[in-house]
Amino acid sequence: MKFGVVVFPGSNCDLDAYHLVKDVLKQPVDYIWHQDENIDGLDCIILPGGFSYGDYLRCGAIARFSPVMKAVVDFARRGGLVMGICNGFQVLLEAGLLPGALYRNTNLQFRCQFTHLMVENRDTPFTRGIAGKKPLKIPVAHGEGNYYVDADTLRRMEAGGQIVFRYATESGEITDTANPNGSTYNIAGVCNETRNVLGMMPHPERAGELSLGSADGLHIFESLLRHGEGGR
Amino acid sequence: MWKAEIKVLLKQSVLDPQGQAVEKALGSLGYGNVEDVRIGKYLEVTVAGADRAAAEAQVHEMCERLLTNTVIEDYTFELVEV
Amino acid sequence: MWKAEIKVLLKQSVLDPQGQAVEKALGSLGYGNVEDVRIGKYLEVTVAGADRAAAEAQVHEMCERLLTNTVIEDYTFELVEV
Amino acid sequence: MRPEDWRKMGLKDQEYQMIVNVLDRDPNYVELGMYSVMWSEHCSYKNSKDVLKTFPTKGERVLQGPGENAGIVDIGDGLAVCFKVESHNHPSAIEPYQGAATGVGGIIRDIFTMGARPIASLNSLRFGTLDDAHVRHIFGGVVSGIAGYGNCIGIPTVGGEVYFDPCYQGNPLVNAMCVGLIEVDKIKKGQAAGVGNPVILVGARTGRDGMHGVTFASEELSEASEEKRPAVQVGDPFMEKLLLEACLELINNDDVVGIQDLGGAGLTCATSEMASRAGTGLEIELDRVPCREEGMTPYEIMISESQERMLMVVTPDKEAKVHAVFERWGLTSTTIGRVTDDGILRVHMGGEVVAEVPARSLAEDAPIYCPAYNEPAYLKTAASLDLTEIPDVQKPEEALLKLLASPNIASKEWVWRQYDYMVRTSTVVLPGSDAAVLRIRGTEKGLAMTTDCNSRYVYLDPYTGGKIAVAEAARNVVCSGGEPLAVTDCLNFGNPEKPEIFWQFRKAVEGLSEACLAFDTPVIGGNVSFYNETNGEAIYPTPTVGIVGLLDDVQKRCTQEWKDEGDAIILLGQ
Ligand SMILES: Nc1ncnc2c1ncn2[C@@H]1O[C@H](COP(=O)(O)OP(=O)(O)O)[C@@H](O)[C@H]1O
Repeated sequence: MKFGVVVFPGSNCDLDAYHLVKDVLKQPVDYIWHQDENIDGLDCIILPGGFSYGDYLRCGAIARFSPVMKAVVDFARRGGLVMGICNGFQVLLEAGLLPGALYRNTNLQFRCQFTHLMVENRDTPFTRGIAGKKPLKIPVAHGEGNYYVDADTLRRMEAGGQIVFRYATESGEITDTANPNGSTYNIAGVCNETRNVLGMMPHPERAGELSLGSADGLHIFESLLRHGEGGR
Repeated sequence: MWKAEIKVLLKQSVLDPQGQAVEKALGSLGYGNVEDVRIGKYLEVTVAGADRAAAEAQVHEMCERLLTNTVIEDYTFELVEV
Repeated sequence: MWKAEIKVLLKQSVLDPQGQAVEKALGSLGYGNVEDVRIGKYLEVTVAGADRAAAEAQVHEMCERLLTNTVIEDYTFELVEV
Repeated sequence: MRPEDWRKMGLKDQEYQMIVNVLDRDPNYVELGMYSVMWSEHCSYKNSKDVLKTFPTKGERVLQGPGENAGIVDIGDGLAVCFKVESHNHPSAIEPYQGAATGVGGIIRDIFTMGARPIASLNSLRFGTLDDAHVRHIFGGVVSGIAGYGNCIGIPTVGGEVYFDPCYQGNPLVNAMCVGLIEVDKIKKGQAAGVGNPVILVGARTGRDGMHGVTFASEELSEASEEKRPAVQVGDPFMEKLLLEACLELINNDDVVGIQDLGGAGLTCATSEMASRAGTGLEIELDRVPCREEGMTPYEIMISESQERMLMVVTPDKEAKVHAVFERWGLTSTTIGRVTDDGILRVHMGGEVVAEVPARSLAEDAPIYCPAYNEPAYLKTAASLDLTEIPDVQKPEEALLKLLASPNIASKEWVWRQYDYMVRTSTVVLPGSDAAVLRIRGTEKGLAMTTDCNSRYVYLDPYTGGKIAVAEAARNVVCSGGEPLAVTDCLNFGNPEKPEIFWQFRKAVEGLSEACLAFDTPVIGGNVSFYNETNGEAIYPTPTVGIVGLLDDVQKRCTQEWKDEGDAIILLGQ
C-alpha cells in the first residue's frame, strides 16, 4: 500500500508519519510537496500534524488553499483514503472535507499528554478489525483541538457513524475529565459520510512503538493495510 | 484605497472559553459590574481601488473564503477611505 | 449598561507575523490589490452602570491592567449603550 | 562626538579613546553605535573573558569548543552532537511571552547555523515566589512563550528545571538550551571566507526592534529601564521553521561557505564576526536590506535585533541556486555585499560610505577587564548558622506533605505538559524523570540531556555550589543511562563591577571547572549574563549547567520511578 505524506510549510510531524510508515509498517511512502498537483499512484494520503503557515489566523486556514489540496479533495471525492492528524484534521475541516470546526482548548493551554480513545465506529477503513473493548492509548499535542459541531449535524453524524473516536478514561468511560480540550461530545476523531476520510486530533503515528510509550496507534494503521489488501 | 476594519467573534452558540476566563479575571480584580466578555479577532485589511461597492464585495468574499470560519465565527466590518 | 467594543493591534513598530502571513495568502488567492494586513484582538466587554464617563474610565483601566499588553499593543474602544 | 553620546550608548570614556586610536580619527555616529553594541558585555565578554579562559575546553571528543555559535562533540558513527545554552533574562522580564519565545528562537538558530539538525530543547527557569501576581504573570507568560515557539517550530522541549525564590522577584531567569545532531563532515562555521564571494541576507525584514538590546542586557534593571527598553522583538517561529529547513538543505548540499545567525547586535555582529574569523573584510550595501519600516537609518539597520534572519556567504557560482532554494521555501533572500581582502567592514547607504572600520577590532579587540573582587560579607553570617539551634520536626508527616507541596519540589507537570515533548518521535524518556533520553535514528545510540543548578548552594558557597551544579547534572545523565560527554553553561550573576559579585563569579567558575575536570566533561560553549539585579539587589549566583550524555545502547536507558513490587531499594553514598 503506497502512502503519501503532505508537507505544508510549517508541517512538523511529517517526519513522524513518514518514519512510521516506512520503518515500522515497512510500506512505501513519499513526501508530497504542498505545491504538487499530481498525486497519482498513492493509496493513502496523510496530512500530518504541525503548524502549517504557523497556524497564523486559524489552524489550517491558509494550508487548505495549497495547490496540493485541490488534488487531495479530488482524491477523496473519488474514494481515496485520506487521514488528517492534528493540524491535518484542521486542514480537512477548513477544506470542507469533514464537518465541524476546531478551536481553542477550553483550558486555554497547549496540552501534550497521553489520552485514551474509545473506538465508536469499527466499520471504517481505519478501524475495521480493531478488536476488544479496551480504549487505545494515543497522545495528543495541541492548543486548538476543541471540536465544535452544531446539534443537528452532530445527530446526523452519529446516525451516519461519522464519530470514530471519543476521549475516554483508561477504563473506557466517557467523562469530562478524560476530555483534554473541551470537545463537544468528547469527540477526538470523525470521518466523512463515505468513511474514506478520517480526521483526528490524537497522534497515532506517535504511538507506533512501545519505546515511545504506546504502540496502540498501530491498530489504526493495520486496519488501513488490511483494507488495502482487501481492495476497495 | 480602503481600510476594512473587520471584527470577528465566535457565534453566540459557541462557548468562548477565553472570554469566560477574562470575565472571571476581571471579577477577581474587583470589577464586579462586568456582565459579559467576548473575545475575538480584529483585522485591518487595506485594499487598493476607487470603488466602495467593489471593495465591499471583495472584503466580504475574503472574509467568507479565508479570514473567518463561518462554522463558528460571525463577522462585521466597516470600510474607511484612506 | 454599556458595551465596550475594544480593538487591539500590535504597535506599528512591532512585527506582526500573522498579518504578514495572511497578506501573502490573500495575494496568492488572487487579491493582488491587498496592500496591508494587520491582525489583532477584538473584545466586547459589557459593564453595568449608568454613567458613561465612569464606564469609560473603567474600561480604560481594565485595558491597561489586564486586557491588553501595552508593551507591544495599542488599543482603542467605543462605548455603546445597551 | 560628545561624551554623553558614547556614555548614553554604554561606552566608557577610555573605551571611546580606544576606538579613536583604532580608527585614527573620531568615529561617526553609525560606527559608534556598532562599537557600543559589539563592545557591550553581552557580545564582548569583556568582564568575564579572562575568567572563562580557565574552563577546561579540550577533550578527545571535542570537535568544536567555545568561540563558534555552539560547541560540538563526536559521538561516533560519523555523527556529532551540537549544543548550547543561552539566557534571555532581561527581555523576558519586560515581555515574558515574547522574551522567552525569542530566546528559544535564538538558541535554535545557533544550532542550525552550525549545520546541525535541532532535535531537542531544554530550559532552566527562575522566578520570584508565586504569591505575587506579577510573578505568576511572568511565569505563565514565559512557559507559554517557550511552548509557543518550540511547539510551532516542531522541536521537542524535553526537559529543564524551574525554581522559585524571592531573589528572582524582579529579575527572572530564562535560560534556553538546544541540542542538535550533525554529520561530522557537514560542520559549518561562521566564516566569511573567499574574496569576492557574495554575502546573502535571508529571512525576516529588518525593523526597529530590539535596538540596543545587548546594551540593555548589560545593565541592571531599574524603574528607569521601563522607559529605556528597546522595542520588543516578536518571534515568528513559522519563519524560523522555513529558515531552518532551507539552511539545512543548502548546508547538506554543500552550497554554503559560511553562515551565521543574526542575534544580539544584529547585522553588525554577524558581519564583523564572520569577517574576523576568516581574516577578511566585507563590503555591504544597506539599501539592499529589506526593511519593515520606511526611513530606517544606517545606524538603525546595523544594530537592529530583528529576529529570524541569517547571513550566508556562498561562492558566486552557487548564488543563483541559493536564492532559488530560499524562494522555494517562501523566503526572501538578498545579496547585500561581497567578501573583500582588506579586513575592513565597509557599509554603504545612499551612495555613501556610512561606516568603515576594521572588522577584527569590532569582534575581537574589545577591552578586557579584570574587575576587582573580594569575599562577600554575607558568607560569614551564613557560615555561623548553628544547626543545633533549629528545632526538631515534631510531626514528620505534616512536614513531609508541606515539603512535597512546595513549588520547588512539587511536580513540574504544569509546565511541561504545555510543551510538545514528543514531536519527531524520538523522545524515549519523557519529562518527569532525571534526564530526558532521545534515540538516534539509524543507530542503537541515545542521548541523555539535562539542565541543573541549585543556586542556593552557589550563594552559600560559590566554589562548592559550582561543583554541585555540574555533579547534579552529571548524576541526572548517569541515572538515565548516559555517559556525560560535555558541558554547556549559562552563568547568571549580578553586576560584575561589584567586587562581591565578581568574587562569586570567579569562585563559581573555579568550582565548575574543577568538577568538569573530574567528570572529564569539557565546557564546549555557554553564555554569561551579568547585571541580573533589580534596584541594586542581585539574584543568587546561578551558573546553569547543561550536560548531554551518550548511551551506546538506548535500550539500556533508565527511568526514575519505582518499577515492580518487591524490588530491592538500595541507597548509594553517604
Ligand atoms: N522548565 C522545564 N521544562 C521542561 N521540563 C521541565 C522543566 N522543569 C522541570 N522539568 C522536568 O520535570 C522533571 C523534574 O524536574 P526537577 O524537579 O528539576 O527534577 P530533579 O529535582 O529531580 O532534577 C524533569 O524531567 C525535568 O526535565
